[in-house]
Amino acid sequence: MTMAVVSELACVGALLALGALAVALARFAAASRLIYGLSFLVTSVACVVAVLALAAPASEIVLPLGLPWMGAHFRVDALTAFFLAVVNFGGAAASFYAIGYGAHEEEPARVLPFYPAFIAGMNLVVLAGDAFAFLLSWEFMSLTSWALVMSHHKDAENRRAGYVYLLMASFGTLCLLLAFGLLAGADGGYVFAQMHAHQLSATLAALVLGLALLGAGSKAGLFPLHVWLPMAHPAAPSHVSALMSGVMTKVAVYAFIRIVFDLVGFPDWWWSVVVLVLGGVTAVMGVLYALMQCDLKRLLAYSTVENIGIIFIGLGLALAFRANHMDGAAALALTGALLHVLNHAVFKSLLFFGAGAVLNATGLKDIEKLGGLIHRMRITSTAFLVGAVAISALPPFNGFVSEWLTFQAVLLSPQIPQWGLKLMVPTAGTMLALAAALAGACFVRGFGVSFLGRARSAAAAEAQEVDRFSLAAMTGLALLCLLLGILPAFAIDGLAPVVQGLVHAQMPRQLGVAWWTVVPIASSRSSYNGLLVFLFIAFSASMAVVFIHQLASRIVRRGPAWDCGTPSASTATQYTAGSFAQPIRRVFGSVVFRAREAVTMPAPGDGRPAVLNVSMTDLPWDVIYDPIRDAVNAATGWLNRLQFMTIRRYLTLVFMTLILLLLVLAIW
Amino acid sequence: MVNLAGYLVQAGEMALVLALAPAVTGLTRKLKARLLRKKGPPLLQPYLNLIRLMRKDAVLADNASWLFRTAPYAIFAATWVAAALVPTFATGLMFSWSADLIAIIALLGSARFFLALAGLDIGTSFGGIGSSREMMIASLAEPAMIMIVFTLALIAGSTQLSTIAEVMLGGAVNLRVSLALAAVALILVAIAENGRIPIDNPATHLELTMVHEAMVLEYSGRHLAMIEFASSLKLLLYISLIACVFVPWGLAPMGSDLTAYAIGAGSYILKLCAGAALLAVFETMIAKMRVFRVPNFLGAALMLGLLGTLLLFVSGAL
Amino acid sequence: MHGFAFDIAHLLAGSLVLVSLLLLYQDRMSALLNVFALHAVLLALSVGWQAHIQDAPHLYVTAAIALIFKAIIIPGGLRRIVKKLGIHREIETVVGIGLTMLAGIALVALAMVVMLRATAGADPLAREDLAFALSIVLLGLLMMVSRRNAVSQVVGFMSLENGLVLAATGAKGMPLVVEISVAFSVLIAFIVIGIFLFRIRERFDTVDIGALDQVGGERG
Amino acid sequence: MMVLATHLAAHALDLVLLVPLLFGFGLALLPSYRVSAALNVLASFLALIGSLLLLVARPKAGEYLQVDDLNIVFIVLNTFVAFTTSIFSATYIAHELETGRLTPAYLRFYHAMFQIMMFGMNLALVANNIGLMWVAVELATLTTVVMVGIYRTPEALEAAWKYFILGSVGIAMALFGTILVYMAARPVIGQGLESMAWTTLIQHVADFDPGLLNVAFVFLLLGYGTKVGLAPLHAWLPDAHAEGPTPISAVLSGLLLNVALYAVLRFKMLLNANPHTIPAGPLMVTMGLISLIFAALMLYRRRDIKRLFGYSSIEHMGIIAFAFGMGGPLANFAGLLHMTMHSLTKSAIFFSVGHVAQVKGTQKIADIKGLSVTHPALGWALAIGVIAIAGLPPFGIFMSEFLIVTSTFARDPLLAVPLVIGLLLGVGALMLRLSGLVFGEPTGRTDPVQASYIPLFAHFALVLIAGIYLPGPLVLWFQHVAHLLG
Repeated sequence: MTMAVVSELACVGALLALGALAVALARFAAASRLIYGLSFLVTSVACVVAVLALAAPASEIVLPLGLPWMGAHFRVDALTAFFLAVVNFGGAAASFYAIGYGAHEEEPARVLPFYPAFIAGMNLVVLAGDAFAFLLSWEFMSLTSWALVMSHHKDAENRRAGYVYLLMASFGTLCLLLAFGLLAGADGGYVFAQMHAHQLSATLAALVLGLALLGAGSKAGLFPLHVWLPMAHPAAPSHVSALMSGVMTKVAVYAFIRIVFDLVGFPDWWWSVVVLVLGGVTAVMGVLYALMQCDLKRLLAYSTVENIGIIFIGLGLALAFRANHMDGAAALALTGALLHVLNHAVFKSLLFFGAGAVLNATGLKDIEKLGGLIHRMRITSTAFLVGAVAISALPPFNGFVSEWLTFQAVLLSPQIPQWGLKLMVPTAGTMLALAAALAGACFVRGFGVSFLGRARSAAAAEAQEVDRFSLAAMTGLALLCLLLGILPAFAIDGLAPVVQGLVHAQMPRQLGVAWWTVVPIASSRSSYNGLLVFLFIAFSASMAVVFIHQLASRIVRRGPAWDCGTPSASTATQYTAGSFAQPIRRVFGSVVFRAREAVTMPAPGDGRPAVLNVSMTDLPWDVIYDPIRDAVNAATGWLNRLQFMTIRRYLTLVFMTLILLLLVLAIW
Repeated sequence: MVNLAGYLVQAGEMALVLALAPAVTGLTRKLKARLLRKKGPPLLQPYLNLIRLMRKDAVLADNASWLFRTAPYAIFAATWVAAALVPTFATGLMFSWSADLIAIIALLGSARFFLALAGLDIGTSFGGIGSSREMMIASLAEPAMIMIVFTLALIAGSTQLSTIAEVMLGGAVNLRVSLALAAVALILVAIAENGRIPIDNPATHLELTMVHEAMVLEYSGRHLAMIEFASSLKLLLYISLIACVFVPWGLAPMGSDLTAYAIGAGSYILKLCAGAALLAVFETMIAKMRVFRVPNFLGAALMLGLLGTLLLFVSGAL
Repeated sequence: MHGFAFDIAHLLAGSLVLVSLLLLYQDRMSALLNVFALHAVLLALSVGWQAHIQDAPHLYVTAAIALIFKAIIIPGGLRRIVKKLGIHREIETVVGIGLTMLAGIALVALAMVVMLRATAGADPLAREDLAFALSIVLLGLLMMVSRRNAVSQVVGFMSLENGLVLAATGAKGMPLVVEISVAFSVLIAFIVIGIFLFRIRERFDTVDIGALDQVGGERG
Repeated sequence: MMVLATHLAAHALDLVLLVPLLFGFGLALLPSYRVSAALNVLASFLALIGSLLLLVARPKAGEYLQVDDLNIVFIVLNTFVAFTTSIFSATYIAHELETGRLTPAYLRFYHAMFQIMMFGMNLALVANNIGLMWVAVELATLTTVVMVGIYRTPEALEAAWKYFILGSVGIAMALFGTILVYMAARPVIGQGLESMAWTTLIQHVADFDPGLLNVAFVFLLLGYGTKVGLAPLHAWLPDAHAEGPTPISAVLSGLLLNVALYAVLRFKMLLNANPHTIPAGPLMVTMGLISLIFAALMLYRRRDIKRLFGYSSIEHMGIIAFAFGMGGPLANFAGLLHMTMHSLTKSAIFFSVGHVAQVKGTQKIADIKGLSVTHPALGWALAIGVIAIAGLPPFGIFMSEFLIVTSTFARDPLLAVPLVIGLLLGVGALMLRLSGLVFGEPTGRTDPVQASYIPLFAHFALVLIAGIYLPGPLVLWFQHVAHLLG
């Protein structure tokens, strides 16, 4: 029964070999297609294997690697299989996209070797069955992605992004290292099975939770550890951004689930409060930041932060229920979270592919310079639109389903006895709703400003549709967004073994219900059928079209835009992304970003344009990171004097140390 | 047999909302005009407008995209489907299980999403201003609405609108503080969502104050008709929603006889008239507020909704 | 006999400590070198006495080295350097002489406390010797860190080393003592007349290590 | 068979000790630097063979020399890195002649000193006598002092002078400690060599006077700790690394620090075996942590690439001292592994830094940019080295840091916090420099690389393999030694 784990490891091996091959082949023009093509094949196989392994019993093998006295454990259980499926699905989509997209890479030698290695690293993290293998793979994943972030290294911004990223990644790894140290105990039981059996005191378990939140949260992008994410994700080539945002953050979610739901043992109820607060704040802050961005890829990266918050809200709910032995409800919340993991992987990849296509076609990431792309990039814009609707949690697409499940879980929470949770759960529900609504605004802005309207620059006006592979990848993902949205029952049933393994309960089987309706608890309570909603909408819309076109008018005349009678040929008169965000910036920004607007209005008759300056502060940087940096700076500056002392002073140091130690002896 | 009746009721429901929606809009306008001592347009003027618009040629801006042309139909369809899922004269609709209250709200959200995109499509400043404000309003109204849903769902133990209505109808629910809070919040949200005074003035074309009208400025002909129709439907939807939750009396339960359905339909029309009248009175009495005061208005709704939910969480009895 | 031998050794070792303190007290270069010569002579006497009472003739070699090398050659060489380089006659101190003396006395006390506690079980000769030796070592170090001139620092180092030799010879029957003392003398020779000091002279007009350091490390 | 084995074993020690000594004197006489470079490699190779022979056939411990489970680790590591360094040096040093930094006479001197230094270090490792060990360490120190100053620039002389003075004081303190150990041993074991031999000391140490041992250990820790480069005794180390020839920097970091550490460990074992002494562990842990955090902070403001890695050596010596101070089989194993990995990695880094300094003609970090553009192989090699030394996987240092941190945290969580902070600070500084060195728009000269890449990549390969897979026998061996260390 070790087929699954062996074949997954074989795929990992193949990916690593591809990486090595890429080093050798990078200088050939055809290498890009070859490597991405093969990566696509391998990840597809791995994805299929993982899906098949979902319902299979757990399998484990021990390789004579890693820590010598225990070897490297690799195992595939339901949770692993699910995340493997997500990772490899994302990998396959990105690889397919990159078959076309990768051809535009200026220095393929900086991308090709690391790309398959990065996917292999993510696979290994999920496969790892002991702390050493896990952390090794975890950091390997960070390193390879760091190398990919640094592939466009001549831009100083990217170098800074890579640095901040690697530093935060190391911080996270060290936190996880400490967490595993606690879980393993003094005897060094680093294998997950040993940790699972090892009972921790309440304090230590809470410490593990905190460390897991710091460690996994820094990789996933939990507020306020998210700062690296919007820097690093956009810096990488777009297909890598898609992987980092869509998949790597999920690997971090996996780490959190693995530690908190599996290894650490039974949770305390207040853990969920912490997770819910973090999740809620992350979701709202993430989307508010996203709303303020003008760089399309940065916007998407911040939106990833938001979605991680949503996932953590789901996980927090699951923890709350589990701590109160409400396993059915925990299963519902966990299913919602996991489904959102899958959904986000799909639509975030799609959106980054779209952003990559735009970047390719126009060379621009700044949405203030885009516009009108819907005319010249029809397929890309349609696919991006689907992704935008899906990520805004609107029916009938997939994002809605997972958020709906989470809402349903919130509604089950009045039975929870603890006061803290009674207050926190509805608040988290509000945060979730707020985040969803703001996400809608964010993507109206993102899509509307970049794809609709008139081109704001020559590059945007002359954009060309991208290659077939990219288009096929985007179209495929867009269809999947729809399919997951209208037929979520398949995904929910697929998740059942995963959830069963973690909270010892699962949602009722959905595929047996008529029309594949999603019924989380009972049909009298709540149900949702994306398929019917979709069919209804399609039906009514086509009815309306047919009706009007047959019975009324079907004539279309073209003319200049009316614009209240004062149309302007200048594309600068369009609403910009900055002005679009202004109302929301005024509502939320004055508190959250300390946003201030300063208008410089020239005197009447003065021909100069009026200027509006907006200043915003980035809270985590101001409150946490800059002070830390300043403290390190001050400490290094102060200590650095030690480099320039005279020998006599150095001798004094030695002498003082000696005296100190002798005094210790004298007193001891 | 029951099945067939169910389909018939569902179809009737869909047809009914379609048929009544312009009338509600017309009634409101008429009443408002009367309250201002004006004569006002005829009650059926919205129907005539719609027919007129549908017959006219659609004039599209030169750079209008396919999205601009398809959005009206999508908006109309999403709103219609949402409206058709709200029990109007009978509960236990055939397809009510396909979407609960949360989904209905999300469907309206989809409609709004496309409307806002359409506002940006031509690339004029008015479209943008409308979209921007609309999304700002929505970003507060939607969470408030979700909170109201929470309150209702917690009282009724379900998010299915039919079930909620049945529970409310059953009389098991006493007057509750949280319910009252939810009712107030729902009315506030309804006003905001339908672009009524004091949030937006549906009758104005004064550039700086308009929200909804700014987004649809470039629309003409049948496309405009669809959008007008959709907004009428939305108004109807919200009145129906308030009616079926807070004044559910007269709703025909599932599988009742024709008399019950007739009573249901009759009471429904009465409720609509009352709703339209109240709206007209309210709008006449109040002045439109500045756009940047809207967040306070909606924030109040959000807080009321949250308060209602929290009260329920903290004490099941309130 | 034992008592007498012990007294002599004690006396010599004690005088060494005293001379170490005297070294700290000096504020003129020539006086410093003279006192150091005295230090070395006392060491030679002490080592010779140890050779006598331990009946270890090889220690006479060490005593001879101490006498010839440290009491005569090195002070002489240093005097030449001082004269040739025109080094200030005054010794620049970091803190005042008084304070340094106080610190020196505290160090002696510390050495006593540490050693007498430590060697409660050892035989008294070794025990006293060790305590004195530690004092001398610490005083030598103190001298190195409280003087700015290279020459006085070298003198401090050499007095430190005298303490080591005292300790080594006090340790009855310790092998390799001679070898170690020779090795140390080589070290000192390196320091005093070795290429470094020479080169430093060649490139900088002073052997003040402080001036040497000005070039230093990474600037700019 | 036995006879052959003993025979071999006798010669093995000869190879390790006599070969460097003889070649050292021989090389001083040879005029041609090419021949002497080759002979240097040959001598190092022979010493390596000798140390490998010692693995299989170990001679009995004698009065002066011994090979046991502990020092054999150090000997093998020492001779191996010396061998690869000699290869690197052979291809590297010619360039120094071309640029005129060295004259042929100095080169002759250099090769001779290289072997004498190896002799000193090997002797210190195999010495069974604390006095002999002291002499050997002093010899090694003096030779490296000379090597550091060999360029005779003001900076080099200053570095050498600083090294010399601080080293001498360290030597003096170590000698005092050594004498005290003898004093402690004499009443129990009696006069003579026996009282200075490791083999007898360790057997009887439980009966020694604990007070004397305490004082002795303080002096030994500070004396040899100066050589290890533990803060605040470290001052000589960065400058010596920065100003000497690069192969010497590699040897300093990779070997000399280990030799001094070996001495400290030996004395720590003595102290551990006596139940009444102060615990040596906490002292080492404290100094280790101070060194780690101090060096990590010092890394940020470095402007000279070799000095940067000098400080990194202090950091790692701090980690190793911390690990050995923690004690216990896991931490000791980790300490040994870390020491081995650090030697291999750091010497490899110095190899690559040597290349960098030659192709760029400068050691200033600010003047070195975008190496991965101009010299892809070199740039990535440096990146790999920095990543490995920063403790990131899949390299060996990650494994040892993993063991150190997890085992510490389980035993004493509060100690792990400064440890982790120090590690993170170190990573931050190294990565900051790395992104400047390897990435960005290249500036300055772009001469081709002349010296050999083989030692560099050989080290990296070993470190990489060790990070993923440690062979069973090696693990057993290390575990045994870790057990010995207590």
